[in-house]
Amino acid sequence: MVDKTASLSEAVSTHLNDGDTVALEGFGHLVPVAAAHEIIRQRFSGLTLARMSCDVIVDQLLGAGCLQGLISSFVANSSAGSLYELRRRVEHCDPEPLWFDEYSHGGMVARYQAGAAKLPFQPIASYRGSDLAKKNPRIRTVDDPYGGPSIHVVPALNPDLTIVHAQRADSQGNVQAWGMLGIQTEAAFAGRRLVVTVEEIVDEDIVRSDPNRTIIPAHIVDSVVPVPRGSHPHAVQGYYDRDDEFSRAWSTLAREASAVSAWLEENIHGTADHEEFLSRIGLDRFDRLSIRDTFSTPVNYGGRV
Amino acid sequence: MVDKTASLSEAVSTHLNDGDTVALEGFGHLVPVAAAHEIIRQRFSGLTLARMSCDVIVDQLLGAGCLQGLISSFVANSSAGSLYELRRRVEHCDPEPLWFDEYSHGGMVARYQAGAAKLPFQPIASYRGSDLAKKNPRIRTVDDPYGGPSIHVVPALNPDLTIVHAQRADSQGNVQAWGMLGIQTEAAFAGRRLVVTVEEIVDEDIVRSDPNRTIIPAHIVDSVVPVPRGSHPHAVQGYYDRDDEFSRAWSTLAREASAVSAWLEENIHGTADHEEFLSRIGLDRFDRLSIRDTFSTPVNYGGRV
Amino acid sequence: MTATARTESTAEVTIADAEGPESVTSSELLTIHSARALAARRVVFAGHGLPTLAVSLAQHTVAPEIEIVYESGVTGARPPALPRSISDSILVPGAASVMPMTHLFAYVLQGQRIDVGFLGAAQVDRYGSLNSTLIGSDWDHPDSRLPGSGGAIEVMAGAAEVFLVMRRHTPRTFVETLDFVTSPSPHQAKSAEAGTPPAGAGVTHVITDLGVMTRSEPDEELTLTSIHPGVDAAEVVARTGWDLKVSEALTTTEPPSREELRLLREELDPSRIYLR
Amino acid sequence: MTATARTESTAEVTIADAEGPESVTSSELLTIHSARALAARRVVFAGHGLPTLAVSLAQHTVAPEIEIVYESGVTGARPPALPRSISDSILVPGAASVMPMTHLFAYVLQGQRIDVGFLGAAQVDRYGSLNSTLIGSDWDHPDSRLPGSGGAIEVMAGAAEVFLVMRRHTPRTFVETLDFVTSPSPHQAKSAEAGTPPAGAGVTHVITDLGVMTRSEPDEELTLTSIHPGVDAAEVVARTGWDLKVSEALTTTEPPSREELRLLREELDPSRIYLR
Repeated sequence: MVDKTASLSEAVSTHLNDGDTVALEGFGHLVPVAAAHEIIRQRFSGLTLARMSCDVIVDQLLGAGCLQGLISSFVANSSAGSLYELRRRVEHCDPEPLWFDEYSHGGMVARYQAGAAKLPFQPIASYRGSDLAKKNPRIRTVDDPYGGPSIHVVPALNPDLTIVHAQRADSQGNVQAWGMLGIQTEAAFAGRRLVVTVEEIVDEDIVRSDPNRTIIPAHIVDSVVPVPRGSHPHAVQGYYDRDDEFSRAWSTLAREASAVSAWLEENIHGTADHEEFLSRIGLDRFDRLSIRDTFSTPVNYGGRV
Repeated sequence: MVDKTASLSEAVSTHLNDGDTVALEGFGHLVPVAAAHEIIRQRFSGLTLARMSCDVIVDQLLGAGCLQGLISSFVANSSAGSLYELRRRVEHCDPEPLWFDEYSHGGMVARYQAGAAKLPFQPIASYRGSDLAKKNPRIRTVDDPYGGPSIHVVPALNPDLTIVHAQRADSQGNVQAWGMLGIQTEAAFAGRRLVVTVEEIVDEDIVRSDPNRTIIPAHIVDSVVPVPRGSHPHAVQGYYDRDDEFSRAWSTLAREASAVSAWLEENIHGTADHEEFLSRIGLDRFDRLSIRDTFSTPVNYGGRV
Repeated sequence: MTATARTESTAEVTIADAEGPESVTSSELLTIHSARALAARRVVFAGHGLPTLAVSLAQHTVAPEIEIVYESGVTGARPPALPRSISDSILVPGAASVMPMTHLFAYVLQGQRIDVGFLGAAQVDRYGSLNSTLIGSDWDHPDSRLPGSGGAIEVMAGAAEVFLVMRRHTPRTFVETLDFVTSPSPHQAKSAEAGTPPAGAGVTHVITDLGVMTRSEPDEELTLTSIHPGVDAAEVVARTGWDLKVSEALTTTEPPSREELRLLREELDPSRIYLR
Repeated sequence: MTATARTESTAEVTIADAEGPESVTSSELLTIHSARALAARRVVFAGHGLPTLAVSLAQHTVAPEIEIVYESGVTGARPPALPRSISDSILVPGAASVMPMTHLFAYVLQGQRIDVGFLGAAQVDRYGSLNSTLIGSDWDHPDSRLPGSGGAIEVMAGAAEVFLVMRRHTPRTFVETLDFVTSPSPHQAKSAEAGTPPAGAGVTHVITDLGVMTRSEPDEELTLTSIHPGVDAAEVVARTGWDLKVSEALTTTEPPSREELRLLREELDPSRIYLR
């Protein structure tokens, strides 16, 4: 048994390099926010971020100067409003241009699937007539050798590093998650390296009591990092609720580039780690985000008599 | 809420037609054996069976004259020996030729994926140099528009009817399963029609206490059929163990075509339904196959306060 | 006819019966007409906002057997309160299933398992192509960068039909030429050089604050088929950026019923999260 | 050299030490040498039968950190008794994960996540191409129909290397030309007209009842590198259907240790399910 637990600071410094493509996935739930903050804290630069559905961390990584590129299919702050740092980069190249490799959600899903499966590309049926296919030269077509119409394809996405967040893992890196699972498993398999942050490291007996709940098997994990409340302001099913107030406040704050810089200076560079960050933004907010318990009915895995 | 429960006899007679392609999936676990027997009982003919990993039911369907074709990637009786009815058909066209559309497991998985996704084909990286690609004209290649080598593709598989077996479902057809899940979800989505047999219909509250356990959502299910012990001689995790004695005995019996006919006459045509079939082969065998309980640790789905 | 900028107004719908007059907001009107259009539909892909509310109302009225699929993979959700977005974790406890995103996009949407998909957009053209990507003429430096496709392209291509809900019917949103074709109509797809034709009919219903437009054949234009009470067809035409066809059988929409309003206001969205 | 039918014999290995002589069966020998070859390997795809046992033995000896992946999608299994097949439900309780088959074939095998894949075959050629499909010259009407590929083609193409275990080393199984190339060697794949080159090195170890053959480069032939005690290299050559290369540094395999035998016989397979 290999113990793969590491601190967040170690995991990020060991597995990320300037200029890498890094995937941070999680669809409004189980988002590796603490990991994004650690990337900012360690002042990485020249990164290309892959993230289907953008949110506050994209604005924050942009504001901190970490990103030269973005691979995405949705660039708003969910229902909370705009991502103004992102809009400044895209609309006005302010402070510098952003390389934006754009797809639809279906296209991003297909890219991760191809990446996980080490295929050069994945076919997708939905792009005929869309300007997205016209704008993005990486969306191509192949002929159907069975005589049907040609079909679009998107290229495999193989991030240098994938980081995802989950409810729990054992110390070997068997990762379990429930609720909305997004594209995490595919992003994990597509990554050349893989770091998983979790709400808690649990005894392997808990994981092994329900092996179908494992979304990522240990043998593809490089580091597993306990980061309680690592997804805030996004929810973690069964742990804490979403903090819409925080997300909405970001869309107000980020209208001014200077406010973004000041926020990052105070809350990220001005804190040693995620725990200190949480104290800085106020632990009392988690009282509002607490949830009531609703447990699943156990299933019987049986055993040979 | 639509109640989709039906009897096995109704479900098979309603959704299957002579000449159809029917997928019966389940990889040594959760196999729709009772459904296969009902197909024999209702004397369907001209069917093409899609089944990755063959077993006794393939020999039985062949012996009963139901099949003109087979789409598969493994044609032995697991660890129990040969499938002699199948070998007679393939080696000696006895009693008549069998159209055999052969792939590897990876190829079958890719065919079901393409079928479920309504893609014309799915790329697969493993066929270069294999005589399987030479023998099967439906395994083709496409050029890589990103400049890499060409890549093999297999065509979508869209059975007219898919039948799978699972532990439980609610009466609307939300299907839950655990243990080894094979290609059931993809086969279900690939099918034009879908029948699911289950060990038990449970209250929807049980299903809804653990929505991540649902492998097939109700909206794609046509009929859900309670068939306790419907997978025998294959195991159902948490319900009963595999009956290796039965499977081994089949490989001995099936050496003689006449023995196969006699067995089918007595045990399938000679019984009204699966319950009577089970009594005929001896309910006491299930004592040997009983399992001890091992329950999963419940997870917390939470809830907004 | 050229689109002219006009002061925006919306239908002013009032129902008057024995209980006395009751005015209806534009959001309520849109939701109620979206719900009514769902009669006889079964599997619906609900984007966030009004569509979520419309589907709930339909479940209580015209389509009790309707099944909702969310972009986050959740089916059969029964949230105790309205979800704040399609990825709100409140959708999960008590739901019938949570599918991985691969299944949602490949098997459900591309797999043609959706009867009706709801979409919104910044711009729509006469054949029902939608723009949710950008405003401006320079794609690389747009005047205004919008959220982008999300799953809209897949909903448009895979759903049997698409309902479009537009809160404001204006010449800036109902345009002759889109600044960017995010989700193409079947007509637009036909004229493209390559790729798989869409499986569905595209946008068949557009529900706005002024009325309802419909179309069904691939090359058919959106036609104004009904207007809300108090709206003038000429006003709808004037507030459309192309020469909008008006049906010869133009009708006026049936005002909301007391029961529809009660359900919306008292049971489905009492805190008026979506009914803003 | 022409393959000649000969009476089959196997190595007769006896260990003799202070505890006195102890004879070792062919199955035990194959399992022990398969386990030894796993030193420094980490992720192993175990077919059913001897490989399962070999991996368990390796876990107890040369490779404590080894992780086993089964074709049924199970990883990290800790079955209380030996599984009767790769889809035995006894593998599941207490396992670390059960992956859907799509993940196993697309992401794990094709995804190049396996260090060593174990395979068996009916025939092998000098470059390590394998036949598990049929015996005979007419593909459509074979003399003997075998199980077929199963996942063997994907293991061969995707695993970094493949270990082949053959219980009987004979000229009918080690052949000049396969009746059917089920799982192609890298050499065979290179000569094909189209498709993706395999990711791995193909068969690097062949462990038989007579000895061990190895190869590493794509165009390298299998070379006899060690023979079991009591086996003559000439006998191995005679029982190989092609002109088998013999390493100049040919060694004799180290006999099983008392501890390896004890583990196999007393802890891992006391009912001799696989050690038949």
